[in-house]
Amino acid sequence: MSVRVQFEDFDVGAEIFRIRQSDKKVGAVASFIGVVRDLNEGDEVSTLTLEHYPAMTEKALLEIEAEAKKRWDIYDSLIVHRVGTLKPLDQIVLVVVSSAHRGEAFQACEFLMDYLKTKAPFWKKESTPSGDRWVDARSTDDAAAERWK
Amino acid sequence: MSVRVQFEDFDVGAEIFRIRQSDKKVGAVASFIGVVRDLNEGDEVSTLTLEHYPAMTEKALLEIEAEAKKRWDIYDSLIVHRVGTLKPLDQIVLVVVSSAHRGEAFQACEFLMDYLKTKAPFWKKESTPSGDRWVDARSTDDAAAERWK
Amino acid sequence: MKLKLVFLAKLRERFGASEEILVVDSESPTVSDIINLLVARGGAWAEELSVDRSYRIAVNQEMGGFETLVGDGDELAIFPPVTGG
Amino acid sequence: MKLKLVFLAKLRERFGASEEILVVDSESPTVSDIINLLVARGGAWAEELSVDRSYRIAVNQEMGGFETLVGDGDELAIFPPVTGG
Repeated sequence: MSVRVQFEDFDVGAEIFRIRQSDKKVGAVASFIGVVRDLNEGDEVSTLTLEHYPAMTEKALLEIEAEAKKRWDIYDSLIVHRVGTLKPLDQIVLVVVSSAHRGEAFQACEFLMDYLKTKAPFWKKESTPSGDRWVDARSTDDAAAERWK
Repeated sequence: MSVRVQFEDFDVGAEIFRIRQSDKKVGAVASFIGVVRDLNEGDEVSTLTLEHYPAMTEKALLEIEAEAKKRWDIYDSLIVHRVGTLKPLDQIVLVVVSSAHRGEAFQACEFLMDYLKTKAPFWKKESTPSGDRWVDARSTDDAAAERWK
Repeated sequence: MKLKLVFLAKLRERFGASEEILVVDSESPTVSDIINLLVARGGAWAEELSVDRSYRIAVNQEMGGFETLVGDGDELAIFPPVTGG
Repeated sequence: MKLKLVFLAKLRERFGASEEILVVDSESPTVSDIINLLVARGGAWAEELSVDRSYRIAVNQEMGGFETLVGDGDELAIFPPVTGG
């Protein structure tokens, strides 16, 4: 179980390799990468800036991981989240989960993303041709997180 | 949409990179890796040998991908499956799916794995201290595939 | 007419062959007719292809059932439930 | 008693500050009491922290509600609904 918040990009292959090789009981590794899209709500996005609440972020992410570990029989998990200014096609977030079987790995991975989207203190601001704007929280994200209650 | 069947190992980072970079509309990339476990049904596994039905394999995998594309709004997908003799911790299969949003990517990725597990012509034989044995199909895999009907 | 039979995985081992060319008298047999011809050989054939065994059929690389018709030059594959992934 | 207030994202911009030290008379105020003090400043404060706005509270880096008690030296963060990931 580990989390990282960083400005730098991350190496998906290396991160997944570490989780996969960590235990000979691992039979399944599910992962997710969030990517900056060039279009949001119909407007072209040139850059996306991620701000967070440094004192709270790692704590919040570790709590989300602990909750996943309690709910599913998973071996390891990793959350890497970037902050700072990104552009379309850049990686924003990586979540990796290992388990013996795929069902648990898939569920825990999706749970981690749904909870991260509603409970981890990150905020996005995007630059568009009509100016900068803070991204609004999406009700679909709340609904996705509600499923796990 | 592409599939590969190969003896060689695959580079997860490079494969995911290609899918992620293929389209500026991509906001979500879900992936899954199946790994050889050192233990199955309580017995130590020293090697796992994968056989397939070459004339049918790619066709079956492409059909599964086409079905996923029909059901979800996904941009691209990739299935890489290894054959030959593998050992614990080796990678067996990789499935990658890109989409605008994570829900579709997760669902399509899990669907691809569930269908692959019950419809693609691969068979596993494992070497254990008490001899070689063909792996039996699991009823949990049938149940997982049934969910998508 | 002639059929190409393909046996895979455990069935390949049990039958001691990965392929065979089968010459059939009937003009348009079903998969079921072909299975019956094989079962009549006895031994591993009768055992592995008995009605209480679960095995799968593909005709020309498409999953098929007992009622699927086969024709001259077709490829009929018989194999255990799949276990890849 | 003294509280450290932290403002993030849009609220940081609207209030023109990322942090402030707030001195409060009350001994054990609730989050609600502190919010009322801020709303009383008017302007962006009254606007952004009005009851019909959705914002979130964390006390000492744990999500809290209006009834959460705050004490001397606590860190009270106020921010919009999160949008990471």
